[in-house]
Amino acid sequence: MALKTERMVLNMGPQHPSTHGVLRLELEIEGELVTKVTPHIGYLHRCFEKHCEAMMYNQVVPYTDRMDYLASMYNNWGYALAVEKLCGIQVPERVEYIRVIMGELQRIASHAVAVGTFGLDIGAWTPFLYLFRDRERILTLFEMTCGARLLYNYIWVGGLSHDIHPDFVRMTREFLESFKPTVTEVNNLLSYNKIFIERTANIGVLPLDTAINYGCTGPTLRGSGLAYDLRRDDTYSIYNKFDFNVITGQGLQGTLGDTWDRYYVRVQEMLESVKIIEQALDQLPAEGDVQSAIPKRIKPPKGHVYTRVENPRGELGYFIISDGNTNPFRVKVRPPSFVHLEIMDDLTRGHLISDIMAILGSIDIVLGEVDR
Amino acid sequence: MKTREEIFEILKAQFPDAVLGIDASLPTEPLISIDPLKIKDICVFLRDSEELKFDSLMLLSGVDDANGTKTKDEQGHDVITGGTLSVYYHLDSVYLKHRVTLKVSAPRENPDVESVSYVWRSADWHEREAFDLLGINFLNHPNLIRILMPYDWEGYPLRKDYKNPEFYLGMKVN
Amino acid sequence: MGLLDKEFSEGNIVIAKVDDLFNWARLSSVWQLGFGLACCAIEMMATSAAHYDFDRFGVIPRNTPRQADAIIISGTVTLKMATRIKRLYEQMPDPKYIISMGSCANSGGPYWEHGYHVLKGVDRVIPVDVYVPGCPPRPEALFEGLLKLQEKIRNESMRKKTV
Amino acid sequence: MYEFLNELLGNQILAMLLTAAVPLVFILLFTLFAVWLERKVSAHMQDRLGPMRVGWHGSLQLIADFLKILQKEAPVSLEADKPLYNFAPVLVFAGSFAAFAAIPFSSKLIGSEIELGLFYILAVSSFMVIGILMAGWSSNNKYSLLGAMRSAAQIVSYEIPTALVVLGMIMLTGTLSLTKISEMQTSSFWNWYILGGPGLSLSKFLLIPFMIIGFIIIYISTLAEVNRTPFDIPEAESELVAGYFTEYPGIKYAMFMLTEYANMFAVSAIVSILFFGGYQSPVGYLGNMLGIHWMIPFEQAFWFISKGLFFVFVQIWLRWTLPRLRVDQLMALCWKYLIPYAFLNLIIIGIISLL
Amino acid sequence: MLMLTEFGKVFIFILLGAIFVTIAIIAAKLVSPNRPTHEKLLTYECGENPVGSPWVKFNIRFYVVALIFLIFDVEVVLLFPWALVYKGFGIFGFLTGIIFLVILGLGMAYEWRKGDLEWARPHPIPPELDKVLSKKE
Repeated sequence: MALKTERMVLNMGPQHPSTHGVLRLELEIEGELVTKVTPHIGYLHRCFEKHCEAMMYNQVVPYTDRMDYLASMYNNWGYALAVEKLCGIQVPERVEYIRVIMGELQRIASHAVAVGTFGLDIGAWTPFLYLFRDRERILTLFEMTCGARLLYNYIWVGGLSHDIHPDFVRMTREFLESFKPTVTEVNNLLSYNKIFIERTANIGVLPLDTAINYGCTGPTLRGSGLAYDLRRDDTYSIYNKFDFNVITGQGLQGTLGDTWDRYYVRVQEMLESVKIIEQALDQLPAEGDVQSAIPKRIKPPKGHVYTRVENPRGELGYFIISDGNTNPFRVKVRPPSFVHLEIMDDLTRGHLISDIMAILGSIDIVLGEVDR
Repeated sequence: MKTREEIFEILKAQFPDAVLGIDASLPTEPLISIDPLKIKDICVFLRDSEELKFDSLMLLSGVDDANGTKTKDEQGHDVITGGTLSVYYHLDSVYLKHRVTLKVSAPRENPDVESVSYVWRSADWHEREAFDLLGINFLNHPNLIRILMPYDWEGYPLRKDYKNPEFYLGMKVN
Repeated sequence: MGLLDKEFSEGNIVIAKVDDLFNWARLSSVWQLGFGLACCAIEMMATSAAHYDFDRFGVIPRNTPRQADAIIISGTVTLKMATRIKRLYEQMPDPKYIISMGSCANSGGPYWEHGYHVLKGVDRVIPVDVYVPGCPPRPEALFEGLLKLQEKIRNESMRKKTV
Repeated sequence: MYEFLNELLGNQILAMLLTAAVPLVFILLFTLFAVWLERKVSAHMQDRLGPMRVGWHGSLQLIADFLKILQKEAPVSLEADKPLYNFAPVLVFAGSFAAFAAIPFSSKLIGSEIELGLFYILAVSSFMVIGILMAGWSSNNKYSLLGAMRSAAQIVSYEIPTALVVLGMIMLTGTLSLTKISEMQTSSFWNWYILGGPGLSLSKFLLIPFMIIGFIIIYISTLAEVNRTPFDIPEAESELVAGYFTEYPGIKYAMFMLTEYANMFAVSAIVSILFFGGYQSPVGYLGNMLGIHWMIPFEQAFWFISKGLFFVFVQIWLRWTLPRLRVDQLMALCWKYLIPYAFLNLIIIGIISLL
Repeated sequence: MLMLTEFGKVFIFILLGAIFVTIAIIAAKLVSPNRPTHEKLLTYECGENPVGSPWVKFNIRFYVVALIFLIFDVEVVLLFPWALVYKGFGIFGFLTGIIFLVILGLGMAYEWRKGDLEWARPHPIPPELDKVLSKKE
């Protein structure tokens, strides 16, 4: 009986309040139902790989910051691990612990933004500002150690740029204590809010086998029920010294792998990171020079290496080919957001326009990383 | 959990002509090089075989080997002719927790490589990016168009002998 | 041809008073276009969040260029994005201002040397009023940029410049 | 008010224009205050400070906003349908301002002593739907069209639960005129309809639960009629950029904002008249005690405005805490939950009122 | 002497509302600058050139909702006079109204059953692996 309506092509273009930056979604809609979504990217392509070929190994570190600007500590760490594996540098114990602390603090900050903007897309303004208030406290911690709020250039190849501030440990413990009630606050405001559940349960269901085939990793894959976490399965640095459990979606509010699961995995992961930081702070060795293992000139042998790190968004991989001189021959990055954006077309079949925003918010992409 | 050498043996047994050899001399990760036009069948085998089960493609990266002959054109930019463009495939098995790296090289003039986007869906955009930045042509890819650069951009920026255009749509580039 | 288009003689006292009133109104309610490009957008969000509050100066994000009077170009402007920014700037109603935030928008920033796809500075496409240095500039720097813009609006005048 | 001016000026049209000007001036002042209130309340709810710099605690912020909007250019896009595009704000504001004709601010100050006040208000509120559709369709923009269609469907379907609850109230009060309804709930809050209306009969106590249900239904449906969260789907910033006024710059956008806030007050005024005794003070008048009788209308106006403001505050409060519903959930809520409940409520009130 | 009826007053209210808005728009036009350029007059579509026109045939659902609204609004209009005076006729007056309501309730149940009250609900189709892989662009 329904009369065929004409297809309308709607551009959720580069300037849109909830496309998390400069992403253009070309929707083909019929009334309210979306039949086809084609993401257009490249509006923030800043030629990262061309820069790597023209610069020395340690000059590339500030550029890795600017790729995933919400988790730049992890970008540095991934790159530093790759070059250390290439040159065979062994980093002192204290540096490993500080890197874990910084990485997990960065995960909390990045998840805070992800959960906050997800609430914003659904229409709840206030949790976004509460989470940003706590993120500011993490930024003051980072600012105390390396002087920058957002792009740190802190984890160098073979060590760190600065040692941590004397009362960094005390202030971090204070922050961790004050952060736990915030997560319960977000739970009351958002997670168990009837309208929020109505808007996100059973929406954008990603079955497990499709997720693996699409190469999804991190909270997007764990939301579909597989406990695959690089910190546990492909352990790098000293993550085997801490015990934390890997959160997976259980389909509490709807089918397994829907938007609510991916959101809830991120909220719980913040608490896991708090646990890791507490253990790391207890076992932090007091002495040790953080810059002892930083080589004067990095000239790795000919060869190639691929290392992967558990970025807050998923698996961040660095593939470096070196031909023996001081400039890397080729650096290729595997950004998790680039891979997650591909599933937008298949994931949004048969949804409404308001669900597109919910799904896009739940796979949590950062355009600096997608376009490199 | 299989090491790369065992995987190479299995592949060698399965596809004697397609698998060209293993390059284990490098300090870090041994590399299995494969004939560019047979890559798809090997990948289907890698994904579907019970003992290997490589169900996710971590990374597909195009590399300009720049091993051709370098000549200088009039403005002093060197132009590389001949040589190869190669594509590296990093595969990972989520359940069996082992990884393998494949390498495919194609001539620089008409670099044709079989597309694997019908084996792993994530290869679709990686191949479009390799085409966009390096000009590697993937045969029967769903829609091989530029992804990062503007759709009407000429030249392949990541090639070693790439020269920036002077103007783009009236805007000075550098 | 509205009142704002006309030029008045220098000594016109009434217009001077109206000038100050209109300028005060324009500078104390700058509505920014809610639109961020790259890392500076996160700092812009932090500026309008709880700790540093942009709303104290009357700046609220509006989503359509039709209702915005200032664009804060926060991030790297690539060539593909430049034509869109020019379109957005054109579509804003007339008394409009541009704050170019971050060294990427000022002059191409860290990408000026090898960035084949990066536009070396947004002022090649649209006229910029205030440049805010920094990569990314701190929220306080963005506030200083806004104060500079307010100062600039305060000195605008409808009277003929006789300099 | 009208009689007083009529003797003063003699000419009826002029007197009526002046009496109509009083609610208009009130709406303008109220909108300036309400937008400031919204920005400050939302700020303090979100740990922020809100406008501080422009006057003492941002008091002059809205005057600055209005003056700036006055200076904004108003480009009309080429493909827009010009006559409709320019007429839409006029129709939308005229529709919402007409509702103020029948609302009694105090016993003396009322636009027109129209007999069928409530019926008239329900009729006039669909003026706005035409204006919104006109705005959405004529600005030739996909977002505004989607926003207009959604908001038309929403306002139209939420008028029915409002009408049903109003019907229930009329069965109790027996009159349509708002002044008579307010007069019935005199002397103390004990006689308000939320507590079962005047008198001390058994039906008063039986009515209380159904009055509360009626209040909840009408409050939800009037929220939806005014497009406020959690039903602000037409101008859902995250999806449809700015809903049906995407293409409206400057002063025309200000007219839409003026209409929205005027509607917010009109709706809270109706709810406070029906359930919370309009301009009746809960505790009796100072004027009676001190014997100054000319002061009573002003006291009544004070009570009326404070009740209206309280409900506007609750609307603002809801906006900044609740997420947004989706379109089909919104329609399902109306057709499958509110209307059946309003039906049952109506029948039960009818039975009780017969006792 | 023309007597200003109640509805005359209401008309003046509507007139005043309309006059106020037109005065405000004309005042803004007098003050505000007017510098139209071609790009400024294009429709806004997030910075892109819009593809196709928005004036397309719209979904049938809106007309169905308009019809159902019409039925219920007419019902409410008819019930208003009844609600005012039914007390005078005692129990029988009340019953007549209830019969009217019940018949309309049946009408609503019919629509509910037929599914006219359904809005465009999302029917999510989760991506199956084989369909996804064999997708031709």
